[in-house]
Amino acid sequence: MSVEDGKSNQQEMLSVTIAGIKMKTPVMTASGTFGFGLEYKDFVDLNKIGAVVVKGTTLLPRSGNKGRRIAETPAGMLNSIGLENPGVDEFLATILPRLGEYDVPIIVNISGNTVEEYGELAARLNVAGVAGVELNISCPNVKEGGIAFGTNCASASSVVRQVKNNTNLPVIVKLSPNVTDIVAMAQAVEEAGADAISLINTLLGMSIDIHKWRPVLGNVVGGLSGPAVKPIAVRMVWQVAQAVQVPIIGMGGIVTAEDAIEFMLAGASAVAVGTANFINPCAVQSVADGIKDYVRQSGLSHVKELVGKVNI
Amino acid sequence: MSVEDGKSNQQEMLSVTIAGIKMKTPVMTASGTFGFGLEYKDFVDLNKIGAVVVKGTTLLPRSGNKGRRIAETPAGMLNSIGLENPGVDEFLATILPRLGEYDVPIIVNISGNTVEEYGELAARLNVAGVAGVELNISCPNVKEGGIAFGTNCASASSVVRQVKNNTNLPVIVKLSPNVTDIVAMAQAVEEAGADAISLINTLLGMSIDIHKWRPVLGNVVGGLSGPAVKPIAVRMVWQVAQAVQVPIIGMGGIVTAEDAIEFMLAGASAVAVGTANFINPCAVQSVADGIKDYVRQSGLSHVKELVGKVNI
Amino acid sequence: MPKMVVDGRIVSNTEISVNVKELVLYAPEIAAQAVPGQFLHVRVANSYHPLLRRPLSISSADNIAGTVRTIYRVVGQGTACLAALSSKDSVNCMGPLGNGFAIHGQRPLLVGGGMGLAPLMFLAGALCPRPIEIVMGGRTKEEMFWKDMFHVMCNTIHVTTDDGTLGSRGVTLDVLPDLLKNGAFDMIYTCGPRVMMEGIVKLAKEYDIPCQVSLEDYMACGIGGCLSCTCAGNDGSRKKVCTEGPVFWAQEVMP
Amino acid sequence: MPKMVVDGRIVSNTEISVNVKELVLYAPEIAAQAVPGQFLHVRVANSYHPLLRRPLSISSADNIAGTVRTIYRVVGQGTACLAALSSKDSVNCMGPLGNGFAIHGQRPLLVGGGMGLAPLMFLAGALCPRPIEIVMGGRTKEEMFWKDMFHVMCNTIHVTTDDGTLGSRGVTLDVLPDLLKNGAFDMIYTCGPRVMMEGIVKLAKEYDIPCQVSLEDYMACGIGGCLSCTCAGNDGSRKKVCTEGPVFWAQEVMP
Ligand SMILES: Cc1cc2nc3c(=O)[nH]c(=O)nc-3n(C[C@H](O)[C@H](O)[C@H](O)COP(=O)(O)OP(=O)(O)OC[C@H]3O[C@@H](n4cnc5c(N)ncnc54)[C@H](O)[C@@H]3O)c2cc1C
Ligand SMILES: Cc1cc2nc3c(=O)[nH]c(=O)nc-3n(C[C@H](O)[C@H](O)[C@H](O)COP(=O)(O)OP(=O)(O)OC[C@H]3O[C@@H](n4cnc5c(N)ncnc54)[C@H](O)[C@@H]3O)c2cc1C
Ligand SMILES: Cc1cc2nc3c(=O)[nH]c(=O)nc-3n(C[C@H](O)[C@H](O)[C@H](O)COP(=O)(O)O)c2cc1C
Ligand SMILES: Cc1cc2nc3c(=O)[nH]c(=O)nc-3n(C[C@H](O)[C@H](O)[C@H](O)COP(=O)(O)O)c2cc1C
Ligand code: FES
Ligand code: FES
Repeated sequence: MSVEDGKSNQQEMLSVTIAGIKMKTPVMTASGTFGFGLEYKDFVDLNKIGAVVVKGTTLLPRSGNKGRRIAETPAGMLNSIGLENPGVDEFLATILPRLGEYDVPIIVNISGNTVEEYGELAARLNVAGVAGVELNISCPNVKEGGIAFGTNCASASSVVRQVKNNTNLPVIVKLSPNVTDIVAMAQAVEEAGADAISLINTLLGMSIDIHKWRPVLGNVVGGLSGPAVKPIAVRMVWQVAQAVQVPIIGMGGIVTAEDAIEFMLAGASAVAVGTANFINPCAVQSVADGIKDYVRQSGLSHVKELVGKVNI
Repeated sequence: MSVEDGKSNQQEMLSVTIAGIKMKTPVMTASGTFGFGLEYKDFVDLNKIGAVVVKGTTLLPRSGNKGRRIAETPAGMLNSIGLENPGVDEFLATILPRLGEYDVPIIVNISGNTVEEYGELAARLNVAGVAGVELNISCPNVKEGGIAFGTNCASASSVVRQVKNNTNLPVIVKLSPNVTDIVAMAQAVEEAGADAISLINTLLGMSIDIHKWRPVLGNVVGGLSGPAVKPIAVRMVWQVAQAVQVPIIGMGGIVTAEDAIEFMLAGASAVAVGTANFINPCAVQSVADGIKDYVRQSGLSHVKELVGKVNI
Repeated sequence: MPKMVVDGRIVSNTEISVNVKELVLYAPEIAAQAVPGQFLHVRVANSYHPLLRRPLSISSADNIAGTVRTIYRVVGQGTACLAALSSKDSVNCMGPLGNGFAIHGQRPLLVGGGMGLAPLMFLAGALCPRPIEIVMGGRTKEEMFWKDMFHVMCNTIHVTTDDGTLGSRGVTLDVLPDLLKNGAFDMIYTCGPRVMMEGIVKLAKEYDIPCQVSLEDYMACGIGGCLSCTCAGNDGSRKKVCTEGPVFWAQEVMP
Repeated sequence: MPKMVVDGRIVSNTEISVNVKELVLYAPEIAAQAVPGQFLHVRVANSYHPLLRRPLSISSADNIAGTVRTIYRVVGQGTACLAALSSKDSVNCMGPLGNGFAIHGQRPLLVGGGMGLAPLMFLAGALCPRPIEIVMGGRTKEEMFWKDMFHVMCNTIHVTTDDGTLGSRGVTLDVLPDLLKNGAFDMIYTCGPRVMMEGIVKLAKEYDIPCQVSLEDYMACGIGGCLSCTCAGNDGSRKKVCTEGPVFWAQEVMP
């Protein structure tokens, strides 16, 4: 076997196809933690990673939340960015073309205030260069009186159906962990046509400055992410994996390859690295490298042999 | 002012009454993390702490879960003790009398498989020496087909009503954080007669051993506690404090006085120290001491001036 | 005997074999109280990660110098943190915890596997000047640094290694039948892997020799408050390894 | 100019005033690239708690020695971790990050408050041999260790302290009107508390002198990926302090 063959075998070892999206590694970036990808190009070879999931995109530009937007917590962080983004048209006009220079699937994370907005976003993004859309259904839903789409099976389903009717692209649905029954949510979106499920978004949290007697975040509450949430995320991936057929993209506190492998054993077909990008800007790449070493050292021939293999 | 007066003022500074239970400090112990109190007597003067909440007690003795019961996670831990306890009769016969030697309120945390069991437990515990009961409604409910009492407003209410009908003691209801809408749960149990609400119990989590491809815990899943969960707990306390009149006992990741103060500013009238007892066996005492220093340094005259004072 | 929590100054923390270190702590209050079989519960870092303490057997206590010693293998994050500390640091310790060995018997046989030899060292010191016979097992020669440490305290040392690089090839259990047949032991003390101890207990029963075992379990509190460490007792009750053990009579907890 | 992430060996980490330390790192790749106004994003501990990096201005870079220097105040957990490191340790750094100062103008006026003087130091070095005038403010004499550090690089140093223990009593803003009236400055550079900078920008506008401000904000990624640090630009757009700043022209971001 030539060196070339060895290399290509090693690369094959990690390649996966999630909801029809071919990826060189099962390691993606988590939305909102990797900008539009370009911001990380000095640290990561974008041509070598699984997929870039870009920052949450909305129909109109948004300036996000006021005041302090992040807070550090034990082994985690809170964020309340508030979906700051340039809007989908600007994304299509100026950002997507620049991403076209890279050989990496681009998945666009979208957020709407209404079911129709999700549909409209999906329709506009149904273009070459976009590999798929990821529905962020954990943002406040104006029409439904402030109840998030992500915490109600029926409204989650209707968003998914609307999006499926408006796009030919694979549709990934990202679920909120702030629910009593994650399995019911997953089953509902699968039933509605989701091609894959991302788990988990952030957990709602709050920090208070005890000197100022004020919330640390300008927005009062924020989303908890990072290593602190990993056990909750792994549990949800495992529960959902028992109940759905579509692939799961696992995330929540992945910093190392070991973390990623834990998610895959629990049932994730791919993983995403979020907060860890802030700690180690090369994290997406080093997690993938570590998975490759593990697969090889375990005598497996392909990373997919790990998926769901936790032995209960 | 004599030294004696100074001392007693300082003690008064911290005294609180929660649901009619007079406590010398607002710092209690969280159930399951402080045994029956006696285990900690070499480290903590039991006569000086707010209250001892004893290990979850059931009608019949329970031997708990098999296999490994704890796992360490980033800034937290998972436990799946499985309510090992000697049963309520043994508690009343041999443990309660020994606790009678101490001048500290004893609160008994109880768990039942059915609504009737909760009632029966409350009735048997309606004796001198027990200052109150805390209902742990996050354990599996056999009658309702495996859905926990703690995740359904209606069944939570019926447990509370049953218990209230069976005891004259103050009834504290401990809520599970594994729900979509903690406020609805809190309102339901308040409506049903809860005298106070404890927030939060553990979050459901899972760890996987990537070498053995097996769950780390014998019970597969377990409850996440410790500093990692603090932002979630503070958020829930804050949300519930806006919505109920009864006092809240805040817990979840409290290690230092600063942590406890954060909970009080969020709306907790008292706090409980759990996992921190494992890190620092004197934690209950040192948290109370630190609160006292803070109250004094802030020029306040009483700890209750902190409660709910976060300025939004 | 009250339990304590103290900041112990590190006297030394030296590597004595591959991935094995010896930690000597100045903690006179603990040193004065400790008996063989007891353990320390060590806060390896002033951090939330690792969060929990680590239980480590006391391998000796010097009441005059005010020091306690533990010998530990670096296996994961916690022991790695401990290994990184040096003599200017101090480390927060709870101790002495648990029940020690009952120092009965005039002809004791000690059987230890791997790091299970750590508590037996303190025991051997306490059993002196009784004639002590010890069987020690490990995977390979490098793990048998113990031999030199027990040398002065023991009359006879039998070594087994899995790969035969020191002593006889095999496991401790292999040499035991002969010893028991010929010896006149009136007490067996054992600490090591579960399977090893089960085998020894079976033999002890066969030869009708009382036997004490030292168990290990995952521990949070170390003082009976959390019930993470309980094991099934033969009387149907649950036994807390941290307070009712780690040393038990074999018949209390072993099949 | 590519950004990098390197393990910088600590050359020294010495206390230069109460709770203020000077860290010199051997990081030749960063030293070669850095320009005044840029910052490092430092992983203060190889731990999850603190989890995030800490942004610290580059106070000077020595391309020949291959070192970069930062001067930091110990204010919380992260800077305390950094303060605990010593010359045998290394520390993981991203850098050089952000946009630096535009080195225009022949008669620069620098105005710095507190730790805001850190990036101005690197700037002063780069502005040499132009005649530099600087106004530095702090709470008290102990905070004005800066004076000696800027001495060789500046023609004129004005010091203000809140308590009057060094220089004139008051704040930097108090001495500015006179300076601007009499001087012929063609550029103002400022870094410090928000209110101070707002006052300076107002005066600069009044006297029609171009002004550059260096902002601070809470940062997660430091490279434009998380949007935690954005501020409102005057053109209605959001500006990322980490990549579009920390140095801005006053009219871009100030009222
Ligand atoms: C009573 C008692 C005495 C002990 N005495 C010694 C001794 O003298 N020398 C020695 O080298 N080891 C001893 N051990 C084992 C030692 O506690 C573990 O090796 C150590 O906790 C591993 O920590 P870690 O973070 O390096 O490993 P990790 O595997 O990263 O630890 C993860 C978690 O599991 C726990 N854990 C891992 N292994 C064990 C184990 N074998 N027993 C209990 N908990 C474990 C840790 O405490 C921690 O909570 C003893 C254990 C007990 C219960
Ligand atoms: C571009 C830039 C350059 C800086 N240069 C310097 C410098 O040269 N010298 C110096 O002493 N300080 C400087 N600071 C401030 C420095 O980053 C903070 O003092 C430091 O992060 C505090 O960390 P901590 O953990 O000790 O404090 P904590 O208050 O415990 O920090 C908690 C969190 O808040 C963040 N934080 C706290 N204060 C600040 C702040 N003022 N600005 C941004 N984030 C903050 C921390 O990074 C951390 O995420 C700079 C900040 C920025 C944005
Ligand atoms: C700063 C920040 C911004 C985020 N923005 C988004 C977003 O726009 N859309 C989304 O679906 N998730 C967003 N997330 C959630 C992450 O994609 C991810 O689901 C979560 O952080 C858990 O993974 P982690 O622990 O690895 O960060 C954001 C997270 C962070 C920390
Ligand atoms: C080992 C362990 C055992 C517990 N047992 C109980 C229990 O029996 N009943 C109960 O209501 N809560 C139990 N809890 C939950 C705690 O009382 C507390 O609500 C939770 O741990 C959050 O607080 P902490 O982060 O301070 O530990 C247990 C927690 C731990 C860690
Ligand atoms: S370790 Fe807590 S009871 Fe034994
Ligand atoms: S710190 Fe992440 S965008 Fe500026």
